[in-house]
Amino acid sequence: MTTVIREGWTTFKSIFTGMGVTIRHFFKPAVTELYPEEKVELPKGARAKLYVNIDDCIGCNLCARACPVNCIDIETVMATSDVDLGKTSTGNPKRFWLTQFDIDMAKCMYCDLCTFPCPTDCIYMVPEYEYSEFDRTNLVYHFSDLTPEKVDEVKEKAEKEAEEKKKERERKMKEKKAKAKDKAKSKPKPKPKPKQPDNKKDDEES
Amino acid sequence: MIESYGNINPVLAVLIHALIPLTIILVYALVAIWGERKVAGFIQDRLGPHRVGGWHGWAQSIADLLKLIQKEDIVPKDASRFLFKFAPFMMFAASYAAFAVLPFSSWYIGSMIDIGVFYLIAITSVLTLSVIMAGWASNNKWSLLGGMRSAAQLVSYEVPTIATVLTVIVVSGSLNLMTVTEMQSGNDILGFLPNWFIFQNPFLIIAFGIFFISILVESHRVPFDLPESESELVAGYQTEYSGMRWAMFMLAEYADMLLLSLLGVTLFFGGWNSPFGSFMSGPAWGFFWFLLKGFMLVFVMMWIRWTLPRYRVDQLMHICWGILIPATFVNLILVALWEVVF
Amino acid sequence: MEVMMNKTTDSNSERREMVINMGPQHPSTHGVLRLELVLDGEVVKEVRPNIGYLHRCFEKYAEELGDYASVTPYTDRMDYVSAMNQELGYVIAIERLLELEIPERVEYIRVIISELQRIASHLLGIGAFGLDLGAFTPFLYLFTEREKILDIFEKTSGARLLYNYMTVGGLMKDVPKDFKKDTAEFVKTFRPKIKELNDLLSYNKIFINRTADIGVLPEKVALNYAASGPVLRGSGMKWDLRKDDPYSIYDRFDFDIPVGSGEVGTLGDCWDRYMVRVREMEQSLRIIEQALDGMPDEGDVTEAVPKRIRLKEGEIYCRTETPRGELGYYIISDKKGGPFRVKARAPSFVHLSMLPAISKGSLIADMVAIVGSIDIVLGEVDR
Amino acid sequence: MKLPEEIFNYLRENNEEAGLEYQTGDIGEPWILVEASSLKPVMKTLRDDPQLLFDVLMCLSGVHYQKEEELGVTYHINSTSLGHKLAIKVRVPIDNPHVPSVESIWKTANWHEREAWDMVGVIFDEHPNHKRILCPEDWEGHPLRKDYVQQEFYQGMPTGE
Repeated sequence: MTTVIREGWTTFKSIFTGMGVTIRHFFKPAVTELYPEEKVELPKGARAKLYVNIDDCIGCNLCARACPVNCIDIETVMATSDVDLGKTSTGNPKRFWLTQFDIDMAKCMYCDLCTFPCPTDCIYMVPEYEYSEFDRTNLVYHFSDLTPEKVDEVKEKAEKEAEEKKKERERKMKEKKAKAKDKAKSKPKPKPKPKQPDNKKDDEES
Repeated sequence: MIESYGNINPVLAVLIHALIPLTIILVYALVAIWGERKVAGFIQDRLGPHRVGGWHGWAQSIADLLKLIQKEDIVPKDASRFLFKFAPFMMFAASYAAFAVLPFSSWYIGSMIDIGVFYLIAITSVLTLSVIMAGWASNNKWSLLGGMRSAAQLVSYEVPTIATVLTVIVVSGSLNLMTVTEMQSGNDILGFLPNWFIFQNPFLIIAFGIFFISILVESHRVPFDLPESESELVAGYQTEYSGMRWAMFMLAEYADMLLLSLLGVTLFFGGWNSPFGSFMSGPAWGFFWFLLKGFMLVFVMMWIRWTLPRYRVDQLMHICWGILIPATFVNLILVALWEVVF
Repeated sequence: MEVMMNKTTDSNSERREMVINMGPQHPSTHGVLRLELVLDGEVVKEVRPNIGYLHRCFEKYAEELGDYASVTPYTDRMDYVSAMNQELGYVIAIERLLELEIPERVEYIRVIISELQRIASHLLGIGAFGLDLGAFTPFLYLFTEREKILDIFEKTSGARLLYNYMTVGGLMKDVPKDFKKDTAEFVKTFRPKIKELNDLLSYNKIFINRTADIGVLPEKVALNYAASGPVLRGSGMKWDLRKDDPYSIYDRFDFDIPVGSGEVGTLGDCWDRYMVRVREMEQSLRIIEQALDGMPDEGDVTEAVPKRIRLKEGEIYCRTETPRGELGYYIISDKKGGPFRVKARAPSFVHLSMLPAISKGSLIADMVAIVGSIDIVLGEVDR
Repeated sequence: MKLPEEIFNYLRENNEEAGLEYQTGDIGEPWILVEASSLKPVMKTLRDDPQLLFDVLMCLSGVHYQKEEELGVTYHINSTSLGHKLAIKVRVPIDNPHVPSVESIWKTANWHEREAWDMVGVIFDEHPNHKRILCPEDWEGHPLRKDYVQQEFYQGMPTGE
């Protein structure tokens, strides 16, 4: 009989202490932040959205390689020798036109692995979190600032440049072969040449 | 009472008598649902509904009602259609019918019948029926379990409820709730205490404790809300319901909660009598005091809900048959002895 | 009526019990877990957990990536509730293979952060356990505290849940200036909250009735099932990897290991496992305080991070103490850039395999309590 | 507290017939290679021998060695009372990868072996419930094999991009 009473007493005591706790919280002010009115601003280094400062980018593709989910795709075109793209703010010379620099924020998993290898620190996370879209394709951000015509113009200038260089390289190669032949005729026994690493020799053949 | 109106034709009078509790229930249900979410919010250090309709989201439950009305009313494929559809309305009808005998104030009572308490207990057992009907009819394993659990729970807790009500009848001597309330008017216990039953006889305090526990069980409130325990049975007997039918279940649950707390107020806290004896008492004030005490009890129910975890089914049964029922009968004897002595 | 069999349930039409699928979408299975309950009335005769709903094959990712350092974001995704401890395990395994020397400051920051993460993970585990039993309010109080820890993590690593903050050899970034101040302030405000939780939930008689003598796990069975962490300590065995198989600099701090003592019911029941987690939070506070005092103020956290990780042939099994138990990484390396094979041994996977053993003959309500008390996270079970 | 070396020598003395072999990689921990046929008795002694008392199977992982066309199972066991740890390996050819199940010795092996079967395709004899655990039961192929190609459709649903 006494156990039932003791049991009942501990039950009621624990219930009333519990209710004491809740009634105290009843009169405490609420901790909710009313979102649209009181906007919470994220701390400085918050990883919310990727941003690329495109004029600092030298098209080195390190960030695309570091990204585990491959959500950054970059297309670069070699700048022709006549045009000078100038230097980035950190002093690295820019040698590529960036015809396409897309980041698919729908695939990005905010792991921040892309911001570290970047030599010019032009890709970093911006604490801005209200960028939801109705259509998933709008989440692909295009950071390249070249207009489509500029892209075509740059592309075919680069092709022209590439052909000239190829022709010029063939010409140089023919002269070298010609020089090598008459040298062989003039000196019957050529000096033993130092041992050359194989891959250098293959280059010349191709 | 109807005869005191004199010349209004009886049909209109009956209509008025039927509509007053209905409006009270509907308005109360909307306010109580909003109130419960606000109480839950404040207890948990958050705000609860805050946007709909301006100040503290007062229109939240109206918005819910509109949403539920236009929601699709799904009846599961091979549920037994008639029982499934009828269960919520039967539950609401049961708790609404019981309002007939509650004395809202000295001037107004639904029907002044002499066996008011007897009628009320009979009607509330119809609730059990509707819950089992809903549980079985929705052809879902979870709601079947919910239905069975509530069958066991409600039927077995009828006994302590009736026993505690009996203890009060022993003191009051009459089954008519109006006379029960009239016996509790005035305040001359120890000079200032209103002579409500709870103060007249010390053992009635224990009776009220047991009564309060059993009405918690009757209205499926935590810590005894096993029939629709969210974390185990998904939503118990309400799992398959949606739209207006589910709203009807919610309405019935809150109406049942108000009904039982008003019964508790009538039996133990002196119904429409004001706590200050003659000051602020009269037919109009009766309404105010009666509903205020009812809302106080409802607030305590809500407060308990957001504090305690839930019992298991067999522990529930053990409490009922092992502790509550013996306690009520012992208490009954003690109350009777106390009455004889004083 | 013929019990409809779905394809994967083996047919028990000759047995007339009711087979109920608790999950994969169920309020208290802590994630996508399907428990096939064979019920006789409300009594559970047999449980068959079905997992694999959240299987993303972390191990295949680790092999395909081809680089040791870029696996860390994927280790967060396993037990997403205690991401820092998952990274710590992987990072320590690779550092042991490399025999890398870690600067003091990094070691101290790692200890503080993983202990903070342990508290945050326990807060969720305890809150969800209370929620399963019907107590809604403690969950909200504990989550207000957990938000403070997440704010500290957001200032340090930039993310709130999946941090990718620890790398092989150091950390991604240094901690902000007021890291010490915030953490000390959190420790000060959190201590009274544990006492409030005990008043509200731990010693509440209804809670005790619901958890005492339920899901009793004797110590021998626990060891045979290789249980670890709070589940093993709940059964009365004093076994904590931070002391018994020390890694990082845990041997410099003095803290004791709370062990289940059968205070309320038999030894090894749900309440003991729950109470071990509550007391463990206090010990974590002690470690954080000692670590805050000892933390050196200067030192670059990224100096020991190797540019390119080249590992010779070999393998290692390195285990650490996460809030859920012993998390082991078995890494086989060959000469190529990435790991040849990474096997993550998750504590929740092992604890879930124990479920049929401890829940024989319990009711559905107890089943919910047992699943809540072994505190599983399905990301870690399915990997 | 015994080192793996001493445990290996101790084992060598006790049961001659088991083809034990002590190996180590360039870096990391050493392991003992055991014949598949004598795996169960060795494991039994490891658990019950008063000198060893390995009472916890920490981790059981299936590995696919593509170059040698073999499937391997690695057991990491630990003794909580005496404190030493050990790694044991079994190598079986890929065309009949049969390994005796240690489920009767350590209950935790039940799910680990099912996962090894599911992921790498090692068949465990006398396993009580030899079914896939992570992938659906009728999934083809074993994902963690080096030469694994994901099936295009699973019950009519396209699987990858």
